[in-house]
Amino acid sequence: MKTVEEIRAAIEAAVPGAGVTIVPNPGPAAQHSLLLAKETAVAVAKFLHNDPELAFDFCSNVTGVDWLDKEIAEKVKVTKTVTRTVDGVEQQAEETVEETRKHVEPGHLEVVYHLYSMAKKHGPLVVRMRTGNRTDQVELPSFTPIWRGAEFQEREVFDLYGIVFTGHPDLRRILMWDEFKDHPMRKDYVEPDDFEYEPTAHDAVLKRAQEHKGKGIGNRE
Amino acid sequence: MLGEGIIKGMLETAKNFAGSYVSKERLTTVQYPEEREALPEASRNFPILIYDGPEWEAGLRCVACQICEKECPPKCILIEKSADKKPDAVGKPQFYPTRFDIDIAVCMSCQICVEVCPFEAIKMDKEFELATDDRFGGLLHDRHQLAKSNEYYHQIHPVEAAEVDARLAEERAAAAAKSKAAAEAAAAKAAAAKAGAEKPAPPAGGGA
Amino acid sequence: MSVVETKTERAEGWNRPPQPAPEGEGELLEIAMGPHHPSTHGVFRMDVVLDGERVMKLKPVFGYLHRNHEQLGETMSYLAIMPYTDRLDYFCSLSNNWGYALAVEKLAGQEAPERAQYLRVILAELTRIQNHASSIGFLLQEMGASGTPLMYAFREREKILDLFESLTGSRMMCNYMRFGGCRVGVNDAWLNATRKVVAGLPKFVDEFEALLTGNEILMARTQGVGVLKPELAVNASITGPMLRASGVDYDIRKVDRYGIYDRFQFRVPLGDHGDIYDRYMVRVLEMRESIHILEQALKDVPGGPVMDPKAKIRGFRPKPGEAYARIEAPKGELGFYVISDGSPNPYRYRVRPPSMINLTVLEDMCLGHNVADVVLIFGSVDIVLGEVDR
Amino acid sequence: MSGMNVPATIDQIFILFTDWVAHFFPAAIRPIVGVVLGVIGIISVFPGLFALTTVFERKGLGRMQNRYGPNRVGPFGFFQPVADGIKALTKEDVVPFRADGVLHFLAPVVLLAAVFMGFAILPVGRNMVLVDMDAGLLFFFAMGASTELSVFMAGWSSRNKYSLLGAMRAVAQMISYEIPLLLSSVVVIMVAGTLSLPKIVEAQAGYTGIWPHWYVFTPWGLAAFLMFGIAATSETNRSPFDLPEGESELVAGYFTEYSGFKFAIFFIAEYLAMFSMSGIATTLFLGGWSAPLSFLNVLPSWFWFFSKVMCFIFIFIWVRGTLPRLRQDQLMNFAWKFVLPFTLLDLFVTALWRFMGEGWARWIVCSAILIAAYVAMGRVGMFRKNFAHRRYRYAE
Repeated sequence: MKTVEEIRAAIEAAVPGAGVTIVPNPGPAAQHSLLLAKETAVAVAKFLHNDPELAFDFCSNVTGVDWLDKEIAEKVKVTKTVTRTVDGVEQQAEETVEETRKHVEPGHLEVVYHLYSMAKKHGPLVVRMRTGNRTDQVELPSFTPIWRGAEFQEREVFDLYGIVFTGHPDLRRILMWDEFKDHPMRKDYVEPDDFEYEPTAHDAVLKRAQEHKGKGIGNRE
Repeated sequence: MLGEGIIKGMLETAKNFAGSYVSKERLTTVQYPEEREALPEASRNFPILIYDGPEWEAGLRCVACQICEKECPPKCILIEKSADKKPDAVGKPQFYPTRFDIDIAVCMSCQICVEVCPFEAIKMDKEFELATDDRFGGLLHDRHQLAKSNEYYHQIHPVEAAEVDARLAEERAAAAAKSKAAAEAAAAKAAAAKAGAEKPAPPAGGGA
Repeated sequence: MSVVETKTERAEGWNRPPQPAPEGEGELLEIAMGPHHPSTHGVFRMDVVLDGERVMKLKPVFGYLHRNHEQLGETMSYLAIMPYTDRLDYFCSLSNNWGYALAVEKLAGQEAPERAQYLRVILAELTRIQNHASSIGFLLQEMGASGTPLMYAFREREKILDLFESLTGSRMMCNYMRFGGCRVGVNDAWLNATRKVVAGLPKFVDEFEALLTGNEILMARTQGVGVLKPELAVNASITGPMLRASGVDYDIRKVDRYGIYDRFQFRVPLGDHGDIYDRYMVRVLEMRESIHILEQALKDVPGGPVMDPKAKIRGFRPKPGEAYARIEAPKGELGFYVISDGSPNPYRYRVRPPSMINLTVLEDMCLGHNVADVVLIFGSVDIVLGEVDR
Repeated sequence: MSGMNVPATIDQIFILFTDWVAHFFPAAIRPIVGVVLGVIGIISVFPGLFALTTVFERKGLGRMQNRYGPNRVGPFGFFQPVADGIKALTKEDVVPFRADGVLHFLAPVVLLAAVFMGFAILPVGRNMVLVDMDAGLLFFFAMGASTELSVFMAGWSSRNKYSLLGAMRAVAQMISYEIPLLLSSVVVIMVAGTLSLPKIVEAQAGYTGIWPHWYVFTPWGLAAFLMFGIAATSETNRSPFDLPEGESELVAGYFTEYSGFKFAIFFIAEYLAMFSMSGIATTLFLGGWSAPLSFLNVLPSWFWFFSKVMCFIFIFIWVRGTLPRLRQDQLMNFAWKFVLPFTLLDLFVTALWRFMGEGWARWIVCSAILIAAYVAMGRVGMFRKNFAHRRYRYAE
C-alpha cells in the first residue's frame, strides 16, 4: 500500500484544493491519519473508493471522538517595566517575570473512519473529519452513500455524540430510544440522577449516595 | 433420491436415541443436586480473604492497601483502613482492614483483585451455591464471611496454594534476614534499632 | 482468487433496496417481531410490514441491551476493561479478549511471547468451533427442529467449555488474555486434554452433517433464500462467514496474518450463492478448517513463559497515540480502536461490533420473502445482542 | 359364555363387562347404557393415553438429544402430566381485552368435541367399536374437517396478528392435505369395497403362512400408506408440518392468546387428533386389531390396536426430533405437486392391481410404476428445480 504521504499527494492531484492534512500518530502503532476538510470530504472519499489503485471498498470502522475545550496553560517569560519605590525614590527597572497564560483551544467532535480494501487486501487508511465546534457546527458529510457499511455506525455516532451527518439516508437514534435527549458518549455528559442503593459505593457513586442520604438511603458516613 | 437426506437424519437421531441408553457419551446430563462434577482447580467464583494461623481476625493477610478496591472493575469492594497497626502473622505491625465488604451481587468474578494483590491476601473461592432471598444483606459479604483459612485455600487450589506458600515463605525469610541484618548493623552502630523496610516488596502479578 | 468487482457509482439518494409492490388490494399487516419473540436471540425487534406473509418492509430496532460499554471503558483502567470484553459477544469471550489485547499491544508496542501466541490461536479456534456449532444449532432451532441439532452442538460445546474452565477458571467469562501474553500458563495435562477433545471433533462435525447437510427440508428452506450479492456485502462492510458465503475471499487471518496464523496451513471456504445454505455450509467447512489449524497448533506448542516479563499489569500507562487492531472473530471482523492520552484510562475506546454491522443488510435480504424466512435469515446472520447493543 | 377359551375371554373382556353392567338395566335402555359406557371408556382411555404420551414424547425427544427428559416428578417422571395439569388448571385464564369473548371460549370446546367424535367409529378391538356405521370413514373425515372451523375461530377471535397468521396457515394447510388424505384412503375402499371400518379390518384378516394380508404389504398399499402418513402429519399439525403453530415464527400460532386450561385443551386436542389419525391409519393399512403374525393372535385384539397406535406415535416423535419444518409455499407445493398426483397415480395402480388378478406379474408391474413415478417426480420435479447438493470452493 502507498504511504499516507503518497495517498495525500494522490488525493491532492485528483481533487484539486482538497485540503487534506496528515495527522501523525505518535504511538508505536504509527497509523497516521488523513484529516479531510468537510467541504471536499465526499469527493475525496469517492476518489478513495473508486481509484483503481487504492480501491478502499470496505469501510471497517466509524468512530466518534469528543475533544473537549482544552485549557492550555503556557509559561511565558515576559519582560516588564516595573516601577518601584526604593527608599522613597521611584525607580523604573526592567524585570523578567514568568507568567502563566491560559488560552482555551476550542473543542471539537471528530469522526474517524478506518478504510480497507477487500479487492487489494490492504489497509487501513485512517481518515478523520472534525466539526467546527461542539455545539452548533456539528454537521459533517455522511459517507453512507459511498460505503453502506457506515450506515449503522454513523447512526451510532449521531446517537452517542450528536454529530449530524448530512446526506445520511436514515439518520435516527440507534441505541438510545427516540425520545432520549442528550448524547451520552460526550465527555461532558451528565448522567441522570437514577441513584440505586449499592452497599459498596465508591468515589462518584459514594458522593451520589451521600447526596441521597437525606432521603433515607445511601451508606457509609 | 428424494427423502434420502431425511432418512439419513432419522438414522442419526435413532443412533443417538439408542446410544443414550448405553453410552455416557450420548447422555451427557449431570443430574446436578445429586451428582456433582469435580470443579477444575482453576475454577473461580467469588473472592475470599486468606488468613494464616487459627485466628481469622489476627491472621488476615490483608493490609488494607486498597489496591484491589481501586482496580476492581465493577467497584464491588469496600475497604476501610484501620487507624492503628496490628502485628500480622509474622509479627510485623501492619495496617488491617476494619471493614472489608464485597458485594457479590456486583462482583463479576474477573479475578483482577487476585492478580493485583501484592500480599497474596485475596483469592478466588469455588463455592457457587450462594443464593439467598435477601438482596442486600445476604449478598454483601463482610470480612468475617470472606475470611477463609490457608488450609481451606490449600483444599480448593492445592497446586496454586503450594506455590503461594513457597513464595511467601521465601519472602518472609528474606524479609526476616534483611531486618535481622539491619538490626545487627544498627546494633553494631549502637544506634537506635529500627526495622528495615516497612513492608516487603514482592513482584506484582499472579502465578505464571 | 475471486476479486469482487466493486460498484463505483451509486444513484444519489439510494437508501433502501427497491420496495416490492403489494399484490392485490387490502391492508398491509404491521407486526412488531420482538422484543420478546422466541427467535430474536435476545431482545431485538423487527418492525415488519407484511402483505399476506410477504415482507414489504423491515426495520431492525435494537438497543434494549445497551449499557454504553464504550463509555464504561473510558472510565476505567486498560486492564479493567478486559473482563468487560468478555461480555460483548458472550459466546466468544476469548476472541474478544484477543482483539482487545491486540489493540492495546499495538498501542503500547508490545509483543506476546511465542507460547502465548500458540495458546491464543488454540483458544480462538476452539471458540470459533463452538460458536459456529451453536449458531448452526440456533439456526435449525428457528427452522423448527425441536432443538436436536442445538443439543448436539451444546454437547460438544460443553467439552470445549470444560477446557476453558480448567484453563481460565471460568466457562464463558474467561478474562484470560493480557497485554503481552496470557494470564496463566498451561500444563501438559491441559494440552493433552485439548488434543483429545480436538481428536473427537471431526466425528462430531460428521454427525452434524449427516443430520443436516443432505436434509431436503433444510435445503428447500435455505437455498435461494436471503441472497446477499457480493457487491452489496463488500459495500455494506459485511464480514465473517456471511461475507465468505457471498463468495468474497476475505479472511483477516489470511489478510492481516495477525498472531501467528501465517504458520498454519488452512483454506478459506467460499460460497457461490450467498444464501442461507451457503452461510450454513461455510460455517461447517470453517469448523473443519479450524480443527485442522488446531491439530497443527497443538502439535508443537513451544515452551517458555506465557507473559512478556516486561509487561506491567498494574499502573499500565501507554504513551499518547492511537491504535486500531482487528481480528477474525467467529462472527466477523472484530475491531478495537483505542486512543490513549497517557493516562491510565483510555481516552477513547471503541469496539467495532461485527454483529451489529452485519445487520445492515437484514432488510435487503428479507424483502419479498416470507415471515418464516425472516426468522431464518436473521438466524443466519449469527448475532449476539450483547455485542450489537454493547 | 362358558364355551369361550381364556384368550378369547380376555379379548372380549370389555364387551363382556359392558353386557354385564347393562343387564342390570331394563332391556329398553340397554343400548343406551352400552353407548354411555363406551363413551366413558373413550373419554377416560384416550386422555389417559395422552398424559402418558406427553411423558413419552418428552423423554423420547430428550433421549434423541442426549438428555434424560422429565424425571423428577414421581417415579421416572411419570407424574409430570399431573403436575402440568395442575399448573394449567391453576393458571390465570387471560382473554385479550378486545378479543371476541364468546368465540374465544367456544373454539377449544368445539375443537375437543369434534376430535372426540372421531373416536366413535374407531374399532379399537374385535367387536369394540362404539358405532358401527356403514359410512364410518366418511364420518371420520367429516369430523376431522370440522376441526378447521375451531382453529379459525381461535385465530380470528384472539385479535392477535400472530394468531390470525397461524389460523390462515392452518386452514390452508388442512384443506390442502385433506384431499390426499381422502384419496389415499379411497385406495383401500376400492379394494375392500366398504366404508365401514370393522369390515375393512376384516378384509385384511387372513394370513399367508404366518404373514398377514395387510394392505401395507402391497405396493399400492405401501404408497398409499406413506402418502396417508404425510397427509395425517400435516392434518394434525405435527412437525415437520407444524407451521400453524411454528413457535419460532408465530410464537404459538392460532393459540397464541390462550392460556391456562384453554391452552391445555388445544394441547389435548392435538394429541387426540394424533391418536385418531393413527387409529385410522392402523385400521386402513395395518390390519386394525389383528396380530402381525398369525400365531400372535393369542394376545387380545385391543392390545394389538394400541401397540400399533403407539408405534405411530413413536414415529411422530422421531420425526419431530429430527426434521426442521417446511415453509408455507413449499408445503402447498408439496401437497399439490407431489402428494396429490402421486395418490392419483396410486388410485390407477390399485385399479390395475384388481384387474390383473392373482400372480407375480401384478406385483412387479405395480411396484415398477410406483417406483418409477416416485423417482421421476422426486428427482425431476422436486429436487432439481428447487434445490441441489452443492460443491464448495476454497481460497488458499
